[in-house]
Order: sequence, then C-alpha cells, then structure tokens
Amino acid sequence: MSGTPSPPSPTRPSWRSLPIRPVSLQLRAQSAPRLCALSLCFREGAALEILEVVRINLFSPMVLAFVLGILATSLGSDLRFPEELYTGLSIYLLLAIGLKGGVELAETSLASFWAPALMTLALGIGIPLIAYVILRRLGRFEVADAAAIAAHYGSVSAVTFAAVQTFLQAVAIPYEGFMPTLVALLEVPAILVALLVARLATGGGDGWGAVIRELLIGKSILLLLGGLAIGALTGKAGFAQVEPLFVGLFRGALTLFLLEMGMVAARRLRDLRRVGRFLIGFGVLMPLANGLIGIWLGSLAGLSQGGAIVLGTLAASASYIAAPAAVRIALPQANPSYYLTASLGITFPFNLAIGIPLYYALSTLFY
Amino acid sequence: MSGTPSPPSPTRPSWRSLPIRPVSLQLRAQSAPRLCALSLCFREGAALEILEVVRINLFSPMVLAFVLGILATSLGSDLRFPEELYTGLSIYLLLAIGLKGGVELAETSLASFWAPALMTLALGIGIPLIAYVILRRLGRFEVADAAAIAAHYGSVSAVTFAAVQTFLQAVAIPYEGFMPTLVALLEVPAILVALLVARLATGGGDGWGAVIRELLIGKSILLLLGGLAIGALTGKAGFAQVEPLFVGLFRGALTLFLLEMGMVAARRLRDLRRVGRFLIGFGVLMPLANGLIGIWLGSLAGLSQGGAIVLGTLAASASYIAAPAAVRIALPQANPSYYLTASLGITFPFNLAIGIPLYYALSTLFY
Amino acid sequence: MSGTPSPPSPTRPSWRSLPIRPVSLQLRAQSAPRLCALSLCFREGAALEILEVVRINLFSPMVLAFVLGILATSLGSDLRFPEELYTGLSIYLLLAIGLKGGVELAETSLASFWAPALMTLALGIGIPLIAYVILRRLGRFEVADAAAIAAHYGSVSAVTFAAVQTFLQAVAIPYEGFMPTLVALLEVPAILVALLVARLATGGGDGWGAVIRELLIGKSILLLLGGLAIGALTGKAGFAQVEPLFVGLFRGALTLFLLEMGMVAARRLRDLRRVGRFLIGFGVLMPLANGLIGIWLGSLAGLSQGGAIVLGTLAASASYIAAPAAVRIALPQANPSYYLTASLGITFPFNLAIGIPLYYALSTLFY
Amino acid sequence: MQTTRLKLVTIIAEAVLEDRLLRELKSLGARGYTMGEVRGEGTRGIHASDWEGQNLRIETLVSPEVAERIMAHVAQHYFPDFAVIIYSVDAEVVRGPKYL
Amino acid sequence: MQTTRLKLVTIIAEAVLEDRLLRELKSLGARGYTMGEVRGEGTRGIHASDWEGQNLRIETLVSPEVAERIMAHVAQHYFPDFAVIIYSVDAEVVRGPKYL
Amino acid sequence: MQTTRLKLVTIIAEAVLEDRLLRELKSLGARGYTMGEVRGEGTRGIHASDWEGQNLRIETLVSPEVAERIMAHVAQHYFPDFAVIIYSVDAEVVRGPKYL
Ligand SMILES: Nc1ncnc2c1ncn2[C@@H]1O[C@H](COP(=O)(O)O)[C@@H](O)[C@H]1O
Ligand SMILES: Nc1ncnc2c1ncn2[C@@H]1O[C@H](COP(=O)(O)O)[C@@H](O)[C@H]1O
Ligand SMILES: Nc1ncnc2c1ncn2[C@@H]1O[C@H](COP(=O)(O)O)[C@@H](O)[C@H]1O
Ligand code: NA
Ligand code: NA
Ligand code: NA
Repeated sequence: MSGTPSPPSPTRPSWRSLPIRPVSLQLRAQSAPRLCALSLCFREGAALEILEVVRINLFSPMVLAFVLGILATSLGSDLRFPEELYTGLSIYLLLAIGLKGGVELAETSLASFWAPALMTLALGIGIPLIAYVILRRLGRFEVADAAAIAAHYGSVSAVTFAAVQTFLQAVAIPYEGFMPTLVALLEVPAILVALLVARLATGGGDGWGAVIRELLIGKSILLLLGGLAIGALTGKAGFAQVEPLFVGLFRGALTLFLLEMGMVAARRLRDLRRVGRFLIGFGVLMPLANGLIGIWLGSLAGLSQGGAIVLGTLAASASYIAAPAAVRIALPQANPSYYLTASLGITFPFNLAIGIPLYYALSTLFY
Repeated sequence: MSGTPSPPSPTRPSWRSLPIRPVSLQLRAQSAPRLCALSLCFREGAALEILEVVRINLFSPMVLAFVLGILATSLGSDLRFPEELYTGLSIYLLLAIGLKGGVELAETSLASFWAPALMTLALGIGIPLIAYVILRRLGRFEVADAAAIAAHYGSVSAVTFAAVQTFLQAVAIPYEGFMPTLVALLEVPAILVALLVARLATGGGDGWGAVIRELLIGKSILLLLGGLAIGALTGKAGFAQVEPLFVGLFRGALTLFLLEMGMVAARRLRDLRRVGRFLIGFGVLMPLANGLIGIWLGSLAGLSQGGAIVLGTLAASASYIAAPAAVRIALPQANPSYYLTASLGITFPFNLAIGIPLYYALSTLFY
Repeated sequence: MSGTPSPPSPTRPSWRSLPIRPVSLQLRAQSAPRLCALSLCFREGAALEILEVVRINLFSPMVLAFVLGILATSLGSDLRFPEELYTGLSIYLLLAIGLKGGVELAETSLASFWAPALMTLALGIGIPLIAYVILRRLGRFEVADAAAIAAHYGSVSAVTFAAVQTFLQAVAIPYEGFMPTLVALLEVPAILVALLVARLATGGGDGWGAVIRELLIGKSILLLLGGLAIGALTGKAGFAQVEPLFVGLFRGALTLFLLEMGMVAARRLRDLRRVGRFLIGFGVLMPLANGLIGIWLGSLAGLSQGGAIVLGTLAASASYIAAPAAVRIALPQANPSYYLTASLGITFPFNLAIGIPLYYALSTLFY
Repeated sequence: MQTTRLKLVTIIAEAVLEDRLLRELKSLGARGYTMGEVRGEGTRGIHASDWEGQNLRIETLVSPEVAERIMAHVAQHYFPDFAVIIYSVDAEVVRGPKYL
Repeated sequence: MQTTRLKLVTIIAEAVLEDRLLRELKSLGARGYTMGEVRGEGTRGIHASDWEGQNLRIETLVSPEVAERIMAHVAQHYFPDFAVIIYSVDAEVVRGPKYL
Repeated sequence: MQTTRLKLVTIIAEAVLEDRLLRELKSLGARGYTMGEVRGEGTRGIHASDWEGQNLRIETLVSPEVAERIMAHVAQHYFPDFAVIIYSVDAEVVRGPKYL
C-alpha cells in the first residue's frame, strides 16, 4: 500500500452522490511545518482542520440521535424502543457491515492483508494483558473484575466501527475495504486472553470449552463472518440486488440504533458513582492509549490513513455484545456494574463524540 | 410571505422524481369567476378540480391501506401487526417528520414564523374550550368526559399530519417547511387547557405537575422536538446521509402504519353504537369547523395555501397518542370509549378519506 | 401472447439500473440443435447456460443467506430472529408482491389472463389429488397425514414465488405482471380439495365452514389480494410514492427473511430421520413433477417462458403459511412432523437452491 | 380486606387454538381471562406452533365449579390431538362476585 | 431444603399504570417484582390500553402482611376507575429473608 | 375430573442462563417447561440482563420430590453469583402421570 500514491478508495463511488463537501481532502493537500504541543506535533492548519472535523462529527445525525437518547432517559421520558427493534437493528447492522466488507474483501490481495491482520491479532492479545495489569495494579480490582473489564477493552464494538466508517465517509477519507474482517479478528481473541488470565490467576473455571464455542458461533461473529462470506461469494453484481437495503439505509438505521444506545448508556451513567473515579478515568484514558497504539501499528502495517484511523478506533472501542455475554457465563463472580458501565456508559459515548475525530487528529502525526 | 409571488417550495426537488402529474398547479392557473353554493363560493372549474383531488386522495396507497385494515378486522382476519412493529413505525414517523422539519426550520426566518406560531397557540387554547362547551351544553356529557374529548380535539394527530403532507406532495402544492414545529406547538397546550377546565369544574385532580411533565417528555413530543433539533443542527449535508431512510421510505412506512391504524379504527367502530349519535356527529362536524378556522387563521398569518391547508388539517385532527395517555392518568373517571372511539373511529378516518381534500377545497375560498 | 414476438417485460425498467449482466438473453439468442439425455432434449449450449444460471442462483445473496441460517442453527448459534421481525417481514413481502402485481394487473387484458388462470385452478385441484393418491398408495400414510401433506403441496409458498421473481430478474427473463394473482388463485383451492378428500375418506370433520372462511380471510390471502387491489386501484402514479419501500428494499428484505427461514428449516431438518425415507424422496420428486406439469400447462396457456417458469415454481412449491394453520385446525390428528418437515425442511430448500434454476432448464424444453 | 378463595386455571396451548379456547372459556362461565405468549416443551414432539408461532398461556380466575368444567372440557376436546396442558391453583381475590 | 411460605401477589393492570404501581409496591414493602406483557378481557369494557398498549402482569413475592396491604391499597385506589385485578397465591420460597 | 396435586416451580432468571437451566431442569427430572420473557427488579443491583435482554420466567410442573431437587440445585448453583429466584406453588393437574 505504501508504494501507491493514492490509497484505494472502494467507497468513493457512493460519495459522489453525497452532497457533503469533502472537507479534509482539500485541507490535507497542504502538508508543511508542524506545530508541537504536549510533545505532539501537528501540521500547521491541522488544528483548524481538526476543529472542523470535530464539528462535522458532533453535528452528524448519528451523534445527535445518541444525545437525544441520553436526554430521553435522563428526563424520564416514556420513549422506549421495543427490544425486538433493537435486536432487529443489530442483526441488520452486523450483516450490512459484513456484506459490504465481503464484497471488497474479494478484491483484496492477500499481500496487503496479512500485515494488518497480524497487527490486529497483536492488539487482541496485547490490549487485554495491559488492561488487566493496569486494573489489578493501579485500580486494585479483584482478579475476576479486572479480567472481565480487560476482556471488554480488548474486544471491539461493531457500532463504534460503523460510526467511524460513517465519519470517514463524511470527511471523505478512504480506507481499506477489508476492515470488517479485522473487526471479526479482533472480537474474539481478547475475550479468550482475558478469560485465560482469570483462569490462571484463580485456577477455577469450568465450561471453558463451551465459552470458546459460544464465542465463535455467537451472533455477532456469526453475522459478521457470514456477511463477509456472502459478500465475497456473491460479488458486486449479487450485492447490487440488496444494496438499497444494506447500503442505502445503513446510516439511517445507525441513527435509530444510536438513539436507543443513548437510552441504554444513560441508564449506565446512573451507576457512575458506584464504579468509582478510577474506572471513569480508565474508561477515557485506556481508549486513548489503545487508539494511539492502533493507529501506530496500522501505519506500520502499511494501512492508508483512513485504515489506520479505523484500526485505532477498533483498538479504542470496548465490546458490549460478545464480551458481556461471555464474561457473565465464564466469570459470573465479576460485577457487571463495572464492565457494563465502563464500556457502555463511558468509553462508548467518549469514542462516539470525541474519540473518533481525535483518532483522526492523532493519525496526522503518522501521515 | 404574502409579498412573494410564489411561496417557498422546499420539497419540490423530490417531486421532480415523482411520476405524478402535478394536477392542481395547472388547474390553479385559472383564477376567475366563483360558484356559490351553501353560501360557499368556489372558482369556476374548482368543483372539477376538487373531485380530481378527492380521487387522488382516495386512491392513494395510504388511504387504500387504511381501508384494507378496516376490512381485515371487520372480516375477522387473523392478520395482526406485532405491537413492536407499530411502536417502531411510530417512532420512525415522528422522528422523520421532525428531522425533515428541522432541516427546513433552520432556513426559516423568525419573521415568517411568529405569526403562524401565535395562531397555532390560539387554536390550541380556543379549540378545547369551544369543544368543551359544545360537549357539555349540547352533548350533555359529564365534566370529565367533556374535558377528555376536548383534550383530544384540541391536540393533534401526527399521522394525519403525515397524510396531509403526502397529499400535498401528490397534488404538488408547496407548504412552509416549519409546519412540524406547529405540530409540536399544537400538541400539548390543548391537553393542558382541557385538564385545567376539568379541574376548575370539579376541584379534584392531584398529580397535576406530573401530568405536565409527562406531556412534555412524552415520546411523541420528545421525538418531534428531538427530530427538529437534530435536523436544524445537522443541516442539509448531515441530513443527506440519512435521507434514504427518513425521506425515501416515508410514504411506504406510512402506508404500513395506516394498514395497522385501519385495524385499530375498525375495532373502535364496533363501539359506535355505544357512544351515541351526538358523538358521531361531533366527530365529523367538529373537525370541519376546526379545519375551516385553522385555514382562516393560517391565511391571516400569511401562510401559503399549502401551509393553511396543513394548519387546517392539524386543527381538525384529534390526538390519539399524547392525549389518551395523559387523560387516562389525569381524568381516570372519563370513559375511554367516548374519546377513543370519537378520535380514532370517527375523526381519524373522516380526515384521512374526506377531510384532507375538503380542507383543500375550503382553502380555495381564501386563496 | 403467443402471437407477439417478444413477451411483455413489465419489470424491465428496473433492470436497467441493475449492474447485472443479462446472461440468458444473450445465450438464448442461439436457438438450434438439441441435445438429448434421459429422454430430455436441450438446445446445444443450453447445458453451459444452465450451469451459469445455477451458479447465479446459488451465489445470490438470498440463497447464501438461507445457507447462513441453516449453519447458524446447525452450529447452535445464539442468533435468533425476534418473532415480531419475522411477522413484520412476511407482512411486508406479501403486501409488496401484491402491490407490484396489482399495478401490472391493471394493465393486463382479460384475454391474456383467463387461460393461465384456468390452468392454475386445474393445478390447484389436480396436484393435491395426485399427491394424496401417491402418499396413500406408495407411502402408506394414514388418511389424515396424506391429506395434510397433499394440502401443503397443492398450495403455494409466497417466498418461493419471491425467490423465482428475483431469480428471473437476475437472469433478465421477463414474465407476466399478473403472476401474483395466480399465487392467490393457487393458495386456497388445494387446501380445500385436500380437506374435502380427508372428509370423504373419514366422514368426520366439523368446523368445515369455519375452515373455508378462515382460509379466505387468512393473513396471507388477505395481504396478497389486498395488495393486488390497492396496486390496481392506485396505479403506477400512486405506487411510485411507495416504490422505494416496496420495490427498492424487496430483495434486501427477502435476504433477511431467508436468513430466518434457514434457521427454521434447519430445525425441521433435525426431524428428517423421524419422517422416513419415503417422505424425503417425495419432498424432492413431487416438486419436480409438479414443476414440469406447471411449466407445460403454462406453455399451453400461452404464457411467456418467464411466466411458465413462475407457474412451474408455484406448482412445485409447498405452502407453509396458509396450509399448516388450516390443517392444524381441520385435521388435528395429522402429525405436523410430516407436513412441516417435508414442506419446510425438504421442498423449500430444494426449490430455493436447485429447483428454480432447474425449472428454468426444463422450460427450455418448451420454449 | 375481605377476600374470596377462587381457582386460577392456567392453560398452555398452541397458538392456533386461541380463538376457539377463548370462545369456549366464555361459554363455560369464565368472566375474563389474561393471556401471554410463551414458549415451551413437553412430552408431545413437534406441534404446529413450531412454525405458526408460540404457545399461549391463558389464565382465568373462576369459581371451583367452573374450573372443574373447564378442565374437563379441555381434557376431553384437546388432549388427544393438541399440545395443551391445564392446571389450577388456589387464589385469594378481592371483589369475589366479579368473577362469578 | 428449608423453605418459607410467602404470598405471591399478582396484579393485572392497564399499561399506563406501570410507573405508579411499581413505585407504590416499593413503598408498601415489596422488595422486588417481576413484570410481563399480557392481553386480556374482563367485565370492564374498553380501557385506554386498547390503544396505548397491552396490560401488565406484575408479580411480587411478599410477606402475608405486605400482601394484605398491597391488596387493600390497589382495591381502594384503582378498582373504581381502572381496569385492574389483583389476587394472591401461597408460594414456597428459598431464602425467605430476601423478600421481607 | 380426576386431578393430581403437583408442584408448579417457577424460576425467574437472567436470560444468559436459558440454555443451562433448561438442560439442568431436564436432567433433574422435569418432563416439560413453559417459558416467557419478563422484566424485573430485586435486591441484587444491575445484572448482565440489563444489557443482554430481559429475565426469563420458567415454569415447570413436577412431582414434589423433583421440585425439591430443582430448588436445592438452583439455590446451590445460582444464588451466589446470579440474579435468580425460585419458588413453588401447589397445582392441580389433569393427567398426572404425564408430569412424572
Ligand atoms: N411439565 C411441564 N411443565 C410446564 N409446562 C409444560 C409441561 N409439560 C408441557 N408443558 C407445556 O405445555 C406445552 C404442550 O405440552 P405437550 O403437549 O406435553 O407437548 C409445552 O409446549 C409446554 O409449554
Ligand atoms: N376472571 C378473570 N380471569 C383472569 N383475568 C381477568 C379476569 N377478569 C379480568 N381479568 C384481567 O384483568 C383485566 C382488567 O379486567 P376488568 O377490569 O374486569 O376489565 C382484563 O383485561 C384481564 O386481563
Ligand atoms: N420479591 C420479588 N417478587 C417478585 N420477583 C422478584 C422478587 N425479587 C426478585 N424478583 C425477580 O428476580 C430477579 C432477580 O432478583 P434479584 O436477584 O433479587 O435481583 C428480579 O429481576 C425479579 O425479576
Ligand atoms: Na478494543
Ligand atoms: Na386538533
Ligand atoms: Na404447489
């Protein structure tokens, strides 16, 4: 990838139909002196560019819908999403991510794929270990609680992936088509690593085989991988038949989903006091660190800037579909208040509102 | 508005893609002598035009789906909408109305907005008072029942709004983009006025504060206002990202929703005999009077013809989301048979099938 | 129809927007010597063409989603469709089929319609009788079980119809617009015939009138006929308003539905051993025979090749909405394992994956 | 609080029986019912509900005599061919006459 | 297995009453509840739930005294104007103190 | 109508336990179950069901001995870490042997 002057822009055709001014492409043209602050150096003009990008992100319908959801629950509104609508939307989103990725994966050469894949696996093993040590040493959490939280931060949030995808589309930065494959790669290992750590530390834990099996056939992995396979097998012509549903409506559906997520996150926010200050800090700083590492590894692996931003966001995101279910079964003694509040109440909103444009800003350090 | 020769046509771009012959725009070109009947005067040719407009409305997929719903329940079919689908569709419709309105509201000058807003508030206070007096004096209803029904007729039906929007689009009459704001303005005050009347008349009624609070954060107001805010903040560029869902599918979703509404209305029709003849007449004549007043006030406020038709339809419509919930809590002694049957079984079908084109016809008296 | 050189291609406009290479139209241009095998004769080149068509079908997103559903359940995944989503999707699909058919029915002359309609009725009466005799004589089934299975195979599967529609669109073969009317025509009579046979054979069976009534107002007939009527009344202009939902999303929604159907079919596959070898063979051979007869009768009735393929597929398909409900009430002593497993576990997947392209191949014998 | 002892009869049945059961409950003397959707398994294998939707759980508060009648009726008409179970529990209600 | 005999109180009520009933249950001494969505018919005709959604079925395991209090409260406050029924059944629970 | 007195055991549990509980019920001697979705609150704070979905309400009609066994099993294996309650009620069933 590094040899080619312009990175592949698989999604570009659909941008053309979008009446969005491709902000950053113009701004990125200038590439000159750098400003340094907090030992981070930015190109001149980058600060302005970043503010514009933050604004685009904050005022997107998705983020605003999330805020509306938080408001609805905080104000005590009787607005409630039927659980079936939530389930239906998440089936749709996971399948749509997979399908679109599969169509593009089919056109990816293995040569450009293996390095990012390895880096992703490294993240999936490294992040939970680092998180576990931090939570035990600095946070003084019990083994089970530390491992449970570590599993969530090592794994990945598919909706955060959808949000960063949408963000990059709005600011017209292309990224590799195989990123959904990395979502699938990153989702499972971290959970297994964290559970293994807990097991080594306590000795207990039966039903280990069942946990691995349930993770691999869990609905989120199954839909992602299934979508990837269908997309790859059916190709562009086949996918065109279902594109109005799986591409046309994607961002609208994401908006509805984030409305509901806002309501869920707001319920978790009520537990903020219970989880303590350390976890609040952890929920903000850990994604920052993970995001930076992800972007760095992405740039090492030869990803385009867009691809590195996505990988950084994936590393920064915390799971709330696969991990909670697996952890509840495998580590029942861990307190769900901790891991649910941290991942849903703190890290998810942080990434959605501030993190994503921030990872964009951080990426300018490497590109 | 009155100064400009052609009113703003915010939705026109999307008409172009519609293979609907813009009937009325041609017909309205002729503006000459008037025919008088029942002391109402129409332009020559208007009768023909009105028949055509009635036909367009009656044979729209939405009205036909409503009729199918009535048939399904009357024939005793096992067709049943999952309640979750109904809830999901109403969340979608309210949010879509709000979003689209918000985008256009952002481009509205306060100058053109304040007069219609004031007129709307006047309607919201006036209609329930008039309705209450009529129901008490002529209908001999109990205080609670009269106030409950008055609350419904003062407030507004978002789906009737969606129907008149769709109707105006089909006959190619433009209307002001800020109309959804008026829906939100009209929804709450009437209910409060009616409940206040009941309270003054009986003295009872605790939980008053709770009722106001629940109304303002009730799901329909929250989604409408939330949608308006999101639309206004995100603007045209942001909204374009979610337009395929919130504009493209709007009329299809409305069709499905009206299928379900037909089934609900048919269940209410079974209670027709129980509610008595007075209420049946009230359910037809009250919207007519309210519609006429609404159109008149709209024309005074400087609305375009389309805007006046919308305001008339809003005035004519009776609530069935916010009002029933509020009334059931605040006036539990009122008999739900009365207000539900009148608003859902009589006024809603009347407006949908006959009222909307009729308000169009009435509007030609003022434009 | 036979007089006109090219059959009407009502759906052609929408193909244009499809980036699918119209395979068969090119291949079909060559029409020359025939190859014979198993006493079936094909044009030269047809074998190749058929393989290509099988490939297009197998690698369509719909069939692949069905396979994913089977995998999900076989592997024991926790993926589960909310029942409300399933119900919502089937309401949507039935209504969409009806609406589109109705718009086109309105432009059909009675002259081209009566012969196919009569042939369809003949299929609806003939197939259950033949199936019953085979099941009694060769399969040695009880009266109730034989009649129950016969009812399913005589009736029709709306989703199989949707699949063949989609298939023909992908290979660019046009078909008559009134085919959905034939779905409705074929759905009910077969069930009545089979129940009548059971009644004559056993003498029992009260609630006969109720069964007929429930069939005619059952949700699938009601939505199909209702959709047809709405489509015919509203016409092209009215339908255009709801086309983005009912046409644009059709194949995407079908894909989601087939994902769920795969999960259901997989649950039925578990009962395969219980139903015995005879029924497995019946579930494959009966649709083949019915398909061939349907195509033949279609060609006799003057249908285009596409129309005959559709009629053949309808004849070959087995009901799983109307028939199970009716049979459970009218023939409670029949064992649901038999009819559900045969129609859902065997015939439906067979038709979806292999049957549809096979009926295409068989149709080349007549066209 | 004055209470009356009645029978709470519960029927778990395939969804296709909904209309019929509710009609019959009424004619056997029940003055009301409450119904929810459930899933379940029992000794009978597959039944139509596997496809046509879930089971229903119908509860009705009735006098002991009506309870007796309902249980006999359901046992006679539905046990042979349908996936149905029925049981009753003692319940204390307020406003006894409402249910009689 | 040591068990305690408690009362399982069940309320069937219009959905609009959800918040209010749950709040009051708590203040009357219930330590928990379980709630599901149901449909139903009784002697009262149409109620707002016909449009606003289904009935609720709220169950709470409580001591006999709390059960008595809940039933009296519901009867007094809701029977006149709302479609509500309430009944109680004897239940054996493990970990009795959890519910007191 | 000849009836048998059995135990109706009800378990309210987090949804993640579905598969495990149903498997164990079977192995402890239950011949069937009925299950519905519910929401609830108790003395335990947040549990995974807050995110992963609702609680389950599992009912099974069993002999008193099996009831005893189920209650002991659930108490031992689930009370410490999971949001679960269990209780039993006396029920009269028709066709007693079906449940044994
Ligand atoms: N022992 C049981 N306990 C609770 N519910 C049962 C039991 N046996 C059967 N059921 C319910 O009754 C339905 C029909 O049972 P069956 O006729 O035995 O298949 C099942 O689907 C369950 O919902
Ligand atoms: N006899 C009964 N058995 C079971 N549920 C009942 C009975 N009577 C009423 N209900 C339930 O209580 C609700 C309100 O009853 P009612 O106030 O009589 O209309 C109904 O919608 C039913 O769900
Ligand atoms: N007193 C109670 N009455 C009824 N249901 C209860 C009660 N306590 C707990 N539950 C149910 O059991 C679940 C778990 O309870 P807990 O472990 O106390 O949080 C709750 O979510 C409720 O659904
Ligand atoms: Na992560
Ligand atoms: Na009004
Ligand atoms: Na057939």
